[in-house]
Amino acid sequence: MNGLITDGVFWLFAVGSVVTAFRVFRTDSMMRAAFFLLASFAGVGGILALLGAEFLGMVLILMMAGEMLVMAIVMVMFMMNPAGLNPMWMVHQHRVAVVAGAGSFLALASLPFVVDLPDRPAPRPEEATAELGTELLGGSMLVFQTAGVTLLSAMIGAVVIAHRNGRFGEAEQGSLEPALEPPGEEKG
Amino acid sequence: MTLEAVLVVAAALFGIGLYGALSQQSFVMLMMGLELMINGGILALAALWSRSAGGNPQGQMLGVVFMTVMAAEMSLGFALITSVYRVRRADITEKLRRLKG
Amino acid sequence: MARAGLQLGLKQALGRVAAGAPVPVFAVAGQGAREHVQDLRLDGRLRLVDSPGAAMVLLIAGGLPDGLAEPLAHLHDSLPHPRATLWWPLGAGPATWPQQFVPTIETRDGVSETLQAIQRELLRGQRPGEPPILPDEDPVPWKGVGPYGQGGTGMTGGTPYGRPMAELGADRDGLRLDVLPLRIGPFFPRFPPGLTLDLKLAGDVIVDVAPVESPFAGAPPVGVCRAGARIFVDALSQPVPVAGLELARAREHLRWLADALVAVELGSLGSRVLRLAAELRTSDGDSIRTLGRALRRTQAIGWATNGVGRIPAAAVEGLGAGPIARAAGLPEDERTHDPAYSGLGFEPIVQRDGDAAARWRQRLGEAAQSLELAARAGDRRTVPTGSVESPRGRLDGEGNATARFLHLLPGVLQGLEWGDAVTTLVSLDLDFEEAVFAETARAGAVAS
Amino acid sequence: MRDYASPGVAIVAVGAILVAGVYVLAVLDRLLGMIVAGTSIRLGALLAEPVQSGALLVLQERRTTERPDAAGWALAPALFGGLAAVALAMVPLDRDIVAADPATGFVVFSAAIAMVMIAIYLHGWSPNSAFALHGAYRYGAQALSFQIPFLLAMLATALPAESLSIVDIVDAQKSVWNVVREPAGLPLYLVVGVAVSFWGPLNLPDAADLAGGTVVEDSGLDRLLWKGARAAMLVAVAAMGAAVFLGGWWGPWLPGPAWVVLKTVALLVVLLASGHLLARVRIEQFVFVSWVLLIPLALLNVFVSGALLL
Repeated sequence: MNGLITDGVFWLFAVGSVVTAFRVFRTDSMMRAAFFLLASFAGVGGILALLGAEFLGMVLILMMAGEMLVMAIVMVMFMMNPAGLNPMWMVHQHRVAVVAGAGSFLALASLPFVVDLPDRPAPRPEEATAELGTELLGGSMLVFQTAGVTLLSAMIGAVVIAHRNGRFGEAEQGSLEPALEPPGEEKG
Repeated sequence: MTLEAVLVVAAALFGIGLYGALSQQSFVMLMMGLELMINGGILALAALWSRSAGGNPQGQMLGVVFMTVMAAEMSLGFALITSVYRVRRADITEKLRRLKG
Repeated sequence: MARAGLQLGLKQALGRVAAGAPVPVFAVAGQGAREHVQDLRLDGRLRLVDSPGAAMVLLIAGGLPDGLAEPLAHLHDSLPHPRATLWWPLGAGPATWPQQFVPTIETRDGVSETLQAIQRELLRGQRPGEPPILPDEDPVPWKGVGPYGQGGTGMTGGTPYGRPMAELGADRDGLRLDVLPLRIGPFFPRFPPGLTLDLKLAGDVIVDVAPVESPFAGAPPVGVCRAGARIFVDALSQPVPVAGLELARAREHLRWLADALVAVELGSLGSRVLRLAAELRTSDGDSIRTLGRALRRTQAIGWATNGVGRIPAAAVEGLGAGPIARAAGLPEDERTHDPAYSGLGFEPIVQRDGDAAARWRQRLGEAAQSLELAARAGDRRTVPTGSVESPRGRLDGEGNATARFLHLLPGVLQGLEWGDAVTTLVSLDLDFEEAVFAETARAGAVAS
Repeated sequence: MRDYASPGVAIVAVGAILVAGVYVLAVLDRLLGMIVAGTSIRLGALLAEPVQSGALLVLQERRTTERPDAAGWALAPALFGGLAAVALAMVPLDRDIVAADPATGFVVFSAAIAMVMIAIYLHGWSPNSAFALHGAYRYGAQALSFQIPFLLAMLATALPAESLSIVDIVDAQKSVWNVVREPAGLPLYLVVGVAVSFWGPLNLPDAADLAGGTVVEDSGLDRLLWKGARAAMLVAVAAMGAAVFLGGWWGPWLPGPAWVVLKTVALLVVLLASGHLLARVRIEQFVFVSWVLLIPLALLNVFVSGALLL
């Protein structure tokens, strides 16, 4: 009975997250696209929790909520048609993309049926969070610290890149090194 | 909720993400594709961790690393979008023929 | 069938419960109605709401010029069903308007009871909700091709749904982003009655602003002069008691304060101030000083207003802008020319900063000062000189401070965030009625 | 997996507690407003008013705007209310009385708080109205600023318990409450708590200068549900504050659940009073204070409480 409920919830999340992921590229407003993407992530977060990786799943949702908001703001700022008044269909190399997407799906989806994966379920899923904590600050301390430093440098880099004052003067001027030629007519 | 089922779902997410990343012209939509691919990766990782690798905590650790990559990709991506828009007023890939300056 | 019966029964039961709720009213203050509408805030039987979506009854008070007929019809149609309208003319003449706007009640007494009765009838189904006045159609006709009326093909083809895409405008961070054209007014609850602004917003920031001409200005009065402004208009042409004039000034300042407190989310404190204003006596100087301390503690004068909407003295010099000028350090005051004030030791209060906080402090200080003057004035009467210092500045036959100040408004508001712009506008205390009645007073025909 | 109530029981219990909490909050808020306004208080009217106004909103019809995103509009209050319920479900009434006690209760609560900004954004964006969208953007700026101090302030409470489970966090406060252990935590949490449910001085998305902000186009049931969800979120924030800072069920004489309720109401009074006694903050100031003052303060709070435990 319990397994049946778990299975039902899993398929709900699974179908939901795949359908919403597909809808991301099939909607007329970037805003809706962002909401669909978040729904897809929330579904995956749910599946992660079902698999026992509660911490990862919840952190995924926590992180993605902020990220989607930033994404929505960036889209309204820079992208045209945020309200979805016009149909949105902005693609290139569409056929290649479809083939690549379908191909990678088929290849990856066939893997578990072709490869004989070992069947070793996690013995104590209820301890998973504590184990992760011990791992983070124990054996994998260096990896964890590296991840932290990477994020910090990404943050600083992002601020520097997005800032109005580039390294060689104001960014609108096309902040080139003084010795280089100014940008040609390819601009904007 | 067998291992195979979860891996198929992960593959579907990855495939959709790859399609989006290759086909979309708009920077942000392109990034959404990338996010979906990483998302599929995390799901596959968690499935293998839980069902096939005996719950080795290093599996979850790898998931944390994936999320770090995701966050770094997002922050730098948005910063680049802002910067490119500031200089070139470009919001789709076709408007960027050179990456310099 | 049974389900429909159950639904009806449930609806009736809910209706009986809901009938006792405070009536949500969206009030429109026309000419001569500002104080009357404001006083409704003190009535526990009803609740003034900020958005027509939250209202059940549209209350139209005072005289309304013809220019407001169409916006009013739009407003009426945006109330949810079931809805009703109540016009409370306050002595204004009959309107040639749709039948929803025929006068329904004449006197102050009974407004709340009538509103409650309307609500009860609407909820019990004894009174049909009013149908829309305007046809239910889009303001811009559906046009274009495709299911969404897009102008052409692709993302940016043509004008989708008959609406132009937003245009690019400069941004304070050096990015060129979309700007949003927007018209706000004439019934926006934070604005003084009659103010409409045409805005261009980049995000939260005002890029461009132009006041639309007030429907009140320029036209002959359609209602009677409101009680608070009456004595100042009278003082233009006849001697009036100084004590009465100063008491009225303090009252006007406190009424302004009550509105300003609502704008910074301190509605309950606003009600307290409003009650003080309604029952103000010359001996209430201490209450006003206590109030000043309370406002500094609540940070209403503080983080909400400090440095917001700074107007330098040079910009308003010679405009007779009253508290706005004095808050910037100009000791301009018509009362210094009035011989009636010469023996009272009157000295204009001034502030230095010229920002919204200074204007709040200025008005509070003036309210306390006015009470002192009123207490000392005895039975002195003013000497009509053709111009009067009203609570908003110099009032003469040509117009009032608001009329002279209006052309400065775009310069003051540009570059502000919307929240700060509202704080600034509130702190200016604009009034479009005073000038109309001052002009008619000069012509010697104030409606009485 | 740790303790979970069976789904049916949990849903009914959390739902009932939420509705009761929202009612108590409405009465308290009105009471405080009347005290500040100096009006005479009639108890009967005070107790009946929330129910009457709620019934009125149920009977009013929904309204629509030109080309709204109907699905998003209807979904937003449900999402917000659901998040409030998830957040509240993490709060234990006693060691054994809790709807759900996952090992990651702290992270679940934080994720619910983070998703609130999506609910508000959806609510502001979907009606296709300028003021509503402005409100949504303001909350975006507000939410991105308070997320980090919020997480840090709560994180410090997980340190003494050496666990992310809320039950463990409360359990670890048997001898000393966290409010004593880390005095900076509760004020930080309360500031951010007001911001999360955008109440009073931090009511920027639904502000009076936007004539109601994201809620401006709502009428009838939409408005009732939105206001209810917002109040529910404040209740959840207060209840969680009572659990992680004020020692939850620990206390002399009274049974545990009574203490939880008492402490929650006490925090609610503080949160609600701020709405009647403090002026609206400007968004610029709030963002500045969050990044420049609250984050360093919250970091310091974590460091100090960590150092004390070593």
